[in-house]
Amino acid sequence: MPENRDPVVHLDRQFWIVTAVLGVLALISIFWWVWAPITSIMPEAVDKAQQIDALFRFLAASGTALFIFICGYILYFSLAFRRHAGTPENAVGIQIHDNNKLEFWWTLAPTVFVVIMAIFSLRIWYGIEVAPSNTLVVEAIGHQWYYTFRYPNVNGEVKEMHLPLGQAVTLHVTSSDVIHSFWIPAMRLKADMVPGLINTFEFTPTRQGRYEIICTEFCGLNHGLMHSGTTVNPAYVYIDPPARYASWYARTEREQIHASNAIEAASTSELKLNGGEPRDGAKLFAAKCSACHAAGPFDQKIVGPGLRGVLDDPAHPNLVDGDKATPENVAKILQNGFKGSMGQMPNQAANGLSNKDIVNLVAYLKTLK
Amino acid sequence: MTAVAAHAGGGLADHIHPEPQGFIRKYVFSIDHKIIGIQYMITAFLFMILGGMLAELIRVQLMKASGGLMTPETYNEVYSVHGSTMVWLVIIPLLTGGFGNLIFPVQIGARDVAFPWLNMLSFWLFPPAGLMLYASFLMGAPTAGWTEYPPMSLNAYGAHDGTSMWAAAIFLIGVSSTMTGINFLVTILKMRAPGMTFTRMPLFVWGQFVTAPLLMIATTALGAALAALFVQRQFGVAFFDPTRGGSPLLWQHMFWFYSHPAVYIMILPAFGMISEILPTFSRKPIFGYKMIAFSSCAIAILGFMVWAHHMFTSGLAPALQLPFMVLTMLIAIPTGVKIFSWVTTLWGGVIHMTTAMLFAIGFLATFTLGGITGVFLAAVPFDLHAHGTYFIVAHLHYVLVGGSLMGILAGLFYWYPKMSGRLMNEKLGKWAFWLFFIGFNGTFLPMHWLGMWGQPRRVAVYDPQFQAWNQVASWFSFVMTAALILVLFNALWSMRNGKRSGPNPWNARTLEWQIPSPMPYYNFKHVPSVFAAPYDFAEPLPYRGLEEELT
Amino acid sequence: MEATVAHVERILAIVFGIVVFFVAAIALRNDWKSQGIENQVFKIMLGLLALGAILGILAALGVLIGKGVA
Amino acid sequence: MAVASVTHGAYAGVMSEEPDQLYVETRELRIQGFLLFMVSDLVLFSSFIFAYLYLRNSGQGWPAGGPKLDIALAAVNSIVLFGSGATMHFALENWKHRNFTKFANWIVMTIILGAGFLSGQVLEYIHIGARWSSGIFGASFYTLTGMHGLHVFAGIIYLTVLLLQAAQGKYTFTKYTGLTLGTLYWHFVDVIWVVLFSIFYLL
Repeated sequence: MPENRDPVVHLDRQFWIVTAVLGVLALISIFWWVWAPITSIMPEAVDKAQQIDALFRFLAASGTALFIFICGYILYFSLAFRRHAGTPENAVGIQIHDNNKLEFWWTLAPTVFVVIMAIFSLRIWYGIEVAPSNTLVVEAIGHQWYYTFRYPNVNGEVKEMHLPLGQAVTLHVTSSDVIHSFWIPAMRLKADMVPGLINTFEFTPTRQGRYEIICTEFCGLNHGLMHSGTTVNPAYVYIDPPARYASWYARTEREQIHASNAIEAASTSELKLNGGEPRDGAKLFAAKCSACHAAGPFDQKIVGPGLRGVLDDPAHPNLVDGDKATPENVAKILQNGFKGSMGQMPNQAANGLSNKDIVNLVAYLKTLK
Repeated sequence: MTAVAAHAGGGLADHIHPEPQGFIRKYVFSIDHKIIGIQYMITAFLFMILGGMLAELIRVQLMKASGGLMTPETYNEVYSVHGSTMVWLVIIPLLTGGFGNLIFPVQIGARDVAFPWLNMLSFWLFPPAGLMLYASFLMGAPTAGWTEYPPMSLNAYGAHDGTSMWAAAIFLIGVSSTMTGINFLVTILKMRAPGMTFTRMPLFVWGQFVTAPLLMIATTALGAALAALFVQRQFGVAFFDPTRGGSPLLWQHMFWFYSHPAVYIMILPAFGMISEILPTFSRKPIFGYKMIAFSSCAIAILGFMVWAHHMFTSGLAPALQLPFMVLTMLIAIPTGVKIFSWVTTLWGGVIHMTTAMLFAIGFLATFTLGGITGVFLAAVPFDLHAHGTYFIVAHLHYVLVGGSLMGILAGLFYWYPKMSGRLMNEKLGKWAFWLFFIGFNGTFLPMHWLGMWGQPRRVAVYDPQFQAWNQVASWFSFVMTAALILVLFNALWSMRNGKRSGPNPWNARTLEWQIPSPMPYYNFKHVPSVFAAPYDFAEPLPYRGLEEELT
Repeated sequence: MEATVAHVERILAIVFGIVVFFVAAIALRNDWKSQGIENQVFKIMLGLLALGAILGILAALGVLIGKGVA
Repeated sequence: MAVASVTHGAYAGVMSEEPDQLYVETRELRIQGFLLFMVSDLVLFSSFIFAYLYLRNSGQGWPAGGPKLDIALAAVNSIVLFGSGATMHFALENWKHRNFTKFANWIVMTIILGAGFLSGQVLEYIHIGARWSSGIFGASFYTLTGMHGLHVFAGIIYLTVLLLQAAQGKYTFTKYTGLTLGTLYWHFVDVIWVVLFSIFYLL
């Protein structure tokens, strides 16, 4: 059949000249990408950013070189083999069908490229996913439409993210409502904040400064403002020298403890739990608690357990702190918050609850059966 | 010559349902694959006008960093319906229902598809579904993008009632696609003319052949996801609601298990079109026929195994990210082989620079760029940076507009005579091509760096530092729109005023060009026998039994 | 009372399960050489039917029971 | 062959005792199309099965101590449905052996067993006492078994229609594609239940 009758073809000088020109252009583009001033537009704030940029340079250089060759040949062939005015209507091109050698090479070439790229990507990916020990663990929580953060030994959620230069950080991200995303372009890293799920990545800050955090997963009306433009609190991460970080951390820890001390004082004054209004409690629950607790059975865990029957559940006679599930003990947890191996819950101040609110909430929880 | 198949009697392809009489049965509820194909095209182009208007609303809104044209709420509705329209009501119907129906049965020498009545039903599910999608504006259109990720697509988190309508509309489209897939697959498997072996099928038929199983399998999975979303919204069935134990990630798995193959549903038929147009206008056999055909199969199979690469940042288990990354990169190999083969097809040809050929060549350039950025995104570390930004918007428009839509426009100019018996105006066509090419690249090229620098997608307002490049994109998008208006005007105008084409204006060799234009109801008086692939331009035609077709 | 209903159910399931298994197995053997795509599918389905009967019997015997199924 | 001579007939087979060429080929198309329909239906079930396994293993909100399923009832009910597959097999075999009476008896038996299975499912639903909207167990269990129940219900109607058509002489002993498709469908419904039974009761 026709395959066997393919004419033997020779590439002319013009073809090789064009190839040489394209090769030079491709080389220039490769050199450009190797030395492109990426960091002058977007600083690299963490160690992983340098590695990801290296991968990007590799991808961009090879991609551009490939693109130059393909488009160059398309352009050259289109012009060189264009039908001229004098060509007869029934003229045909060179009747070749295939060339096993050529096809073998151009299947092998992308295969090799893919293998190299896969190995390159895997190495960097491994560094991002696998955290070393001894890291500072920070938790970021997405809300509509701002971020809050939790630090070890700091009560409640803080509104700014500070990281010490040179200290390895493990970042846990999650959400209290819809899916958000946590992207710091200067870090080249991103993870979606999914309600009911904790995503993790690891990095070490290498450059001091203030960097923008951007949400890239559609999260509602003000999604477009969920970066430094947010109306609630501008989303920045501050990478500080260790000393400045330490003083910020100490100050924050103190302030948050003050807040909980105030509650401690309040809780000494016994709450009178009777006379609570379950309907007000239900509204409060929807506004303040439902991000982490369902009104459903215990197993409906969001962040904490479902609270239906919290005061009357034979399967769980004790509360998380080991006390008996009485209204008084529930009120105590609402006042003081909870911190333990299972997780933590903010205290009265962090949740913005008055004593009256707590009474109403307990009254509401009693009705959940 | 010895290769004519043994069952040369013609078999099933000999039989045809009687030609219906009367306007309604002939042009409205027709069971003729050609009429149905044209119905699909007209409907889809109408929806393209609507979707295009929404696109321009988006670009006008983004002229200013502070927005201003629309409230964020309206803006979210607009881009969600724009995406849904373009994917489900324009590109997929045009490529499968439209060009697929119109051309491939003739190319395999059949007189109709296997189940003509089912074909009619497939089409008639499509306009109602489209109208339902637009009717959702009346009750508050969906706002969470064409992907409608829960929890944003649940009313408790701010979604509109119309989201259920959206789910129902897309479900209907899905049923229609599934039926089309079954129909096409059986047709290609069972109704080829005698001698039309798999390696003699035109490459457009190959495109449809590998797309049909994708339509059939993937779309059903989408149906399941949409049904689950619908009952979650309407009856509180806790599939996706995280507060009740459901999983938002489950939706992403179910959705992308469809929507990644859907990407190939949207590009494989376009690959087929390009593989017809390039050899015809180069007067040269397609280079590496078998590699092009088999690489389509490879892409289709791999396409089912890579869906989670849309979820690298969503919280996919690390052990799963690795295989998905590597499998995704593997797709670069068959795709690369195709592109190399197409470029080599140009070499040594006698190239007729018609408008169809210009669009095909433009396709090569822009699709290559879209493909390359696709490989970038397969690398997880790069995806961690680019995911959810305008880089994605750029990438997906490069493959869907620079790929699929360019292919569609090439096909429109190429096969227009087979619908109308007339040629589209070449001069207008070339103007349209250059405006489109410039407008398209001007619109979407800047989005690559906008995304890299930090502009997230699906935002109604953005950081003012990006305003200049957004304005560039918007201005060029007007050019692109003008080009598309020019194409549609050309198609309308040429229906009456175009030059008469005769049966084979391009000197092409596949079967549809050997019968009159427009194609007669029965396609072939005699079902021909086939004894070679259709691309040997120096040889006589490889068919027997066509002598009476043009008399 | 509850227990006796369950006992009857189990015994019925085992007895008829054996019948169904043998019917499916014999039908499969008789059809083994039949040609045509639909018959190939029938064979697969008869095989699965026999498998289903075995599963039903095992469940009734209490050999195979899922987590938390009473 | 001239156009005029091929434009009669459509795809309906001409009634005669021996199958002609057109019938044989149309039959192949219909069977292949139907098998592909079954494949896509299988994908539909598979998607929900995936959803069920995913939700069950994602570890949130699955009922502690498992759902209250009645395995004895389910076992006997499954055997009823599998038995209907066997009776349907006999029905088609008897048609092939040109015995209409036996065919009709077996198909009626199949319909009765199918209805029996549905009643058993109703009992199971009452026994479980959960609701479609109560948690992810309700979502996956009722969606999957409900979908399957609808398939069984549709199958009962399908078989009834086939029986009536056969009684009216729509099928001959040499041309009975419709009956073959009906049998395929019924077996498909059975086989799906093998899977559903395993994943809900045995896993």
